[in-house]
Amino acid sequence: MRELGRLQVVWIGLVLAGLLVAFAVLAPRSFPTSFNLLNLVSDAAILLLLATGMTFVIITAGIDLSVGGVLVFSAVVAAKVIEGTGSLVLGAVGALVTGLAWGVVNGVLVALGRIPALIVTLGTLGMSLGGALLLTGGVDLRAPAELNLGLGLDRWLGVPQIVWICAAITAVLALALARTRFGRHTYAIGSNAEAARRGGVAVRRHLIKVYGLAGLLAGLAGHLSLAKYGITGVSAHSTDNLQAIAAVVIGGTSLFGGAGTVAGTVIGVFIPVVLQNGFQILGVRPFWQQVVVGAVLVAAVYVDQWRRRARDR
Amino acid sequence: MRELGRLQVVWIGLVLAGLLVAFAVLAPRSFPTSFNLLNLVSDAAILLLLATGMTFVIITAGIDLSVGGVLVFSAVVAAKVIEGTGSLVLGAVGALVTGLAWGVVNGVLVALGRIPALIVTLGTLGMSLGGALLLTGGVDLRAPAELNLGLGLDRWLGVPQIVWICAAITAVLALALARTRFGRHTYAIGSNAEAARRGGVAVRRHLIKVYGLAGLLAGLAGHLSLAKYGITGVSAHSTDNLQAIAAVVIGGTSLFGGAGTVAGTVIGVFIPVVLQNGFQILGVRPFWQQVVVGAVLVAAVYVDQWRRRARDR
Amino acid sequence: GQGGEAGGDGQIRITLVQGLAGEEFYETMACGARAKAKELGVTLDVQGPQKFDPTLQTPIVNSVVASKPSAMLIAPTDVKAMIAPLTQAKQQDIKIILVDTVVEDQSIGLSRISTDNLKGGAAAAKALSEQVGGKGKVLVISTDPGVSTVDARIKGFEEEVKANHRGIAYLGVQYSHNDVTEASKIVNAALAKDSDLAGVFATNLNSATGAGSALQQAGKLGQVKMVGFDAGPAQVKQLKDGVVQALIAQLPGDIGAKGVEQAVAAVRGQQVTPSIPTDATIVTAQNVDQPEVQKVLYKAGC
Amino acid sequence: MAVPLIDARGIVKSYGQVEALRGADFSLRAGEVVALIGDNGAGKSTLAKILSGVERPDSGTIELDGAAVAFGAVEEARRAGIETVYQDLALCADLSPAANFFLGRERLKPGLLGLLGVLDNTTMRKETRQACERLGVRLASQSAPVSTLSGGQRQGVAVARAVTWARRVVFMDEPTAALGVVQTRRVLDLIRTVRDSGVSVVLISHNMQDVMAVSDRVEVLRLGRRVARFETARASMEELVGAMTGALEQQLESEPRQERDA
Amino acid sequence: MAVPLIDARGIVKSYGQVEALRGADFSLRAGEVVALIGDNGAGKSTLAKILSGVERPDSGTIELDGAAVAFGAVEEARRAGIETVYQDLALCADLSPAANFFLGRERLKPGLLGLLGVLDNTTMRKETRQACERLGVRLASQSAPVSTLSGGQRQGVAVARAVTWARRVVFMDEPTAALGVVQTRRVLDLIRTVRDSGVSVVLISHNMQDVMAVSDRVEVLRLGRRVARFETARASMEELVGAMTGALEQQLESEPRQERDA
Ligand SMILES: Nc1ncnc2c1ncn2[C@@H]1O[C@H](COP(=O)(O)OP(=O)(O)OP(=O)(O)O)[C@@H](O)[C@H]1O
Ligand SMILES: Nc1ncnc2c1ncn2[C@@H]1O[C@H](COP(=O)(O)OP(=O)(O)OP(=O)(O)O)[C@@H](O)[C@H]1O
Ligand SMILES: [Mg+2]
Ligand SMILES: [Mg+2]
Repeated sequence: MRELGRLQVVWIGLVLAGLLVAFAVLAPRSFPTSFNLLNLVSDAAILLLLATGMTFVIITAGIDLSVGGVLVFSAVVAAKVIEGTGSLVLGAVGALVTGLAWGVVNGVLVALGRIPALIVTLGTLGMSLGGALLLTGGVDLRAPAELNLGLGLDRWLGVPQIVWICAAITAVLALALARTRFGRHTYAIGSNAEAARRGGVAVRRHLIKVYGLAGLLAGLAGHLSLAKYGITGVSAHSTDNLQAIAAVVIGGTSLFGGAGTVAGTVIGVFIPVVLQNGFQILGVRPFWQQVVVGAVLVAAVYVDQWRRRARDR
Repeated sequence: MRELGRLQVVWIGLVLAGLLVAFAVLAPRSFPTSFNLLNLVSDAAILLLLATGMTFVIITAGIDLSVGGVLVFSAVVAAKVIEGTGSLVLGAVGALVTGLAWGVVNGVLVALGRIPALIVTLGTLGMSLGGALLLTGGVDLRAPAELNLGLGLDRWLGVPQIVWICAAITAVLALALARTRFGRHTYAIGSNAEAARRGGVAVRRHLIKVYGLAGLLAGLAGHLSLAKYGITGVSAHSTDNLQAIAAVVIGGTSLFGGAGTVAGTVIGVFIPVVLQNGFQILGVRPFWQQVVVGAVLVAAVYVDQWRRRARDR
Repeated sequence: GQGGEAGGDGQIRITLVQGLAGEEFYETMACGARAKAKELGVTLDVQGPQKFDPTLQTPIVNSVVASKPSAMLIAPTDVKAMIAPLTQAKQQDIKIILVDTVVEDQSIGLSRISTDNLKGGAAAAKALSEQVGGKGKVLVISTDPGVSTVDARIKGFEEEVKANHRGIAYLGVQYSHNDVTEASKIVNAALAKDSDLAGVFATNLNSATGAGSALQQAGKLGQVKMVGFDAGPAQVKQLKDGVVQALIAQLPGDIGAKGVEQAVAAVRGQQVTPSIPTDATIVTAQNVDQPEVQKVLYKAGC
Repeated sequence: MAVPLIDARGIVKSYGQVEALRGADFSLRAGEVVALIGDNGAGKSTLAKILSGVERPDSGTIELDGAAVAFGAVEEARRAGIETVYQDLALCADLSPAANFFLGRERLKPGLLGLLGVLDNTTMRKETRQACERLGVRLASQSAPVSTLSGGQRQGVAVARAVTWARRVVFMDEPTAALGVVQTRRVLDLIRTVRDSGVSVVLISHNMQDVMAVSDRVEVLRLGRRVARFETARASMEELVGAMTGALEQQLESEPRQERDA
Repeated sequence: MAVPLIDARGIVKSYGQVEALRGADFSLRAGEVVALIGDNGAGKSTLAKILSGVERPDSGTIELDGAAVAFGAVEEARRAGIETVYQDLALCADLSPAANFFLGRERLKPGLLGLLGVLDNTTMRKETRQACERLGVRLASQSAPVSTLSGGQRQGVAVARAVTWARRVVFMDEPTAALGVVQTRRVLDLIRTVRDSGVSVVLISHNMQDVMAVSDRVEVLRLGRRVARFETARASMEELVGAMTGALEQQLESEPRQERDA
């Protein structure tokens, strides 16, 4: 599968390259500018974290609908901690721990409770969003200026720090999935959980780790989102889960588990983002954008799929 | 599986019964009134149509994210047709045909294009919603009074006609799934598409029919929603897909296909609705409601799952 | 489509970034802006996010800035979060006009044409109080918590009720997640709980629609008074059908037109007006046909 | 007898870089039992799948009754009366044995209900039980899904299904691999009965005793090519094994060509 | 020799209404090859799964080296040195043969990378290829997923895996069902080699020749109960078949009890 995975990433990557070239030709003075591309990457960076976590979860044949809620909850915790203690570091730690905790709750309910992941994470989505609203009283909290103007704006070699952080983490996790025992067990569980169990893989413990990882990444995403946008965004993340899942699937990961790559997910994150950015620059009207993005999305995956007709699910 | 399915429906049904009893005890004068229960059923009726179509789709191991968009698009077509022709019947026909057409597009792309159902229906969701916005210019169309005050309000034996329609269709489809060749092939494809193909089931044609059915039901839902609410609701149905999927999964249908019942889905539709209604009547505050509904949902499915530990995914 | 690359040759290009694409308020604003742009012979593009949210609006602002229009009309979705992307826009020499909402940084926005949702909420409270005769239980149905414009309406409503309408028992807010079915369920449960419910303030169209449907089913239409927000064709129909008894109208078309005027003036180096406040009007079945009220109703489909 | 029932020539099938078949030939006459043997990975299952219309060959010709066919879909092969017991069985694990047995050929209730597509489960269950019992396979419950059956029970269902529906040819890809002693004997008997009723049987098996016991002819596949053909009566077990492993390759390589061209 | 390596008594296991095991006994001494035979659905696979810790019995006792154990998890059985070739193979179809071979026991790179959990794929592939070749199973590609292997190749991987890792006992549930003639011979040889190295083997098979050829003892399961035990040297094939089918049931029913109690 990993061989196939690699091949597939090449194909869907070509689709993305094609889109980039097309927009560069259509809008040579606006689209392929470093200003625009950098903004594009920086807007996609946080979603990338969520989608990377989601890749692991989906490869185990699971799903995590709670990421948006966990993100918001973690951002709220970070904002509260910073407000309370004045320490940015403690705020970040708070967000990470919170995210991890939610992830572990998901993992425990899925692995030990044997409840379908969709239900578990739908439940924790409601709980985390509701919890965030309870903590804030329904009003967005704001990040302190040090965070918003510091981590949120700082650049390194001209690229925002947030992008560096997300890129580094994604790269590490891509390697972890492809080359380590942790990744191997992730594939094994998604491919055949019973065979993995019989082979001595600690399936339950591993699932808890995978959902914990997804939660941890959502927590980090919450902190970074707080830094970048300066607010907790309690109403803004209800479609994050679908966006992340779509990115993972566009990237060639099967919803039935056992196959997929982080590299594919990266491309899957950028295809919709590039489409939207390109169409906005071309001045396509919003309603048409929805239609065209939908159509191009299907076409892009079709081009990819078309190369590997032979394979059935 | 059908044996197991039946057993499972009993269990999750008991959970629902337990909830009903609990709320009746806690709020004896408000909850178990015919006024409240009838309203509850009437609000859930349209979602029931979507969830029933979704049950078929998910049993084939597919998914349909486009239902909300198709619903809105069909409602818009119905409103336009009625406005143009003055005929309510033509409006209904327009909605049904539109829904069917979207469903068939989904089916063709999934079955012949071999594109993952999630991507296909995410694409058609965007296309149908964007299309509806284009048709209306982003401004909700209103249903003519004959429709809104006729089909939308009429009752038969004290129960709204819309409820009768939805209940009848659900019952027919429940039987079709359990007892006919169409249903048998639906299970077979979800259980092992390759085995079904080798067994001579026309897998592609059947998939097109199943997605077509889901689209048709969404089209009908659009017409009924137009009648009931008097408005096309272009911005109001973005979470319909997740609600329908959740209902199906709560009802015991596996996202991996091959197993499930419509009866389970009916219960799955009502559990969240009853929870929300009950907690609101008990005066639980809105943010707490989200938290508690999430928690009780997980618990309800856990109770159900707990009975059949033995079975793995 | 070609407009995206046509800048710089004297042609003025303006982009309107809505707070929420596909909402009647902002679509009416776009209509007003388009009409004025046509009149002044400038190009107008319209963009907008799927949700009223800065994290979704920021990428759009970035794309718009990349396409380098002469001026940008924007309804910022957050007073703070939108400062950073708008500062970037300002650095690219794009003239910025704030419409509907504002940001905290006073240096952003050559002109600010704002609606006061707080006042709108207070007006809703006055109207509802009048409808229910100053006493009884009232409920608010909103979309989602955290949407700042809507939150401001609720805040204005609450403050007005608490300050000036002692006879009214305020039952609090329920959230419909912008879903008509949810709104209908909420009112059903509210009626089951408090059969003597007197009034409802629905902060947006979908909430009013769902609530109206529930009241209709319960046969309580007209008995339970409802006040809605915004005055698009759908809302006016609801008013005329007796689903709602009053509407709070803002002036989105006007705001759009004025925004374009100011933007063109700014690009041409002419005098701009730094601040233009607009007001909220209460529309009822009695006054809806009067010409001055007709003027404030939103126009769809331009 | 002149025209073979199935005549496949030069079948090539690759999966990515793996060449499963490199120009394999195969022929089958009406009413005969042909054993198709070969080492693991020789391409037997792939050939069987191609001849049952499940896979499409990359190149090569297939003639049925002397007329060229291009099996596109399983449906065509089925219509031609060809049934197959696949090595991986190809059962729907979530469905009952009866549902699998009648998959694609469901019995409907008589009258109006039948027109509506309503299934006649009672009849289907009865017939399935009878067909399985003929093989000596007992099913504890008729409605439990196939996933709960033992390996042999599953194979019994698959064999019974293919044999019941075949009108011209049955391909059996290791049909007795999971079967008990008695059941295996019954399947061998059944193969003879089927042959006597005029249906040809292609038996793929690693069990040389079984092959010697029931087949009229043997075709040997090695590395994706037919390397030998035998009349069973005139072949010894050593010869068969030698052909499969390549020990006898040299002498036999040319023989099939001659025979075929003759 | 006094204390059996494994001694299971009165094992009961039901799946819903199906009683797969109704008080089955089984014992195994160190360094012996025991064949476990029985009709389809007799409960052989269920018993093997229970003794490898995959399933939990409803009742009954299992003693390992004379000490009662309650195999909760596969992990425990594995730690006790027990490995199993499952009838349904239990391979991860999406993973390569090497990944399956080393599943749960991955080789890590030396040094820091190893501490980080980085896999040593080169070594794992090499060792897997060697182990499979010892059985005569050739894999066309080392990195293609198991789902692309032929039936026999898959079984080869499963057998090679179990044999490589076992330290005390290997359960082999129909290990040669899909194997070719040569590969089957090699597996039988391997069973002897393994036994000679002191590891006990439990062979579940429907092939009586194989059973007679390699086993020291035979235990017969029928309808979920042990109905007979034989020393292979002193038993005839007819006796075995008779015991399995129940033809010899009467005389033998009491014998195992006596033997066990003795
Ligand atoms: N998971 C399960 N659920 C329900 N019934 C089961 C399950 N597993 C096995 N059974 C039943 O238990 C009985 C014994 O099955 P088992 O697989 O142990 O037989 P076996 O002796 O290995 O047969 P075979 O030779 O065919 O492999 C069978 O009747 C089977 O249907
Ligand atoms: N879907 C597939 N993808 C890739 N390779 C395949 C696929 N199917 C078969 N192969 C390869 O083709 C070759 C022949 O396989 P096939 O299953 O036809 O062998 P076989 O003769 O049936 O062997 P066995 O006796 O082990 O069942 C094998 O090397 C196998 O790995
Ligand atoms: Mg084979
Ligand atoms: Mg078995």
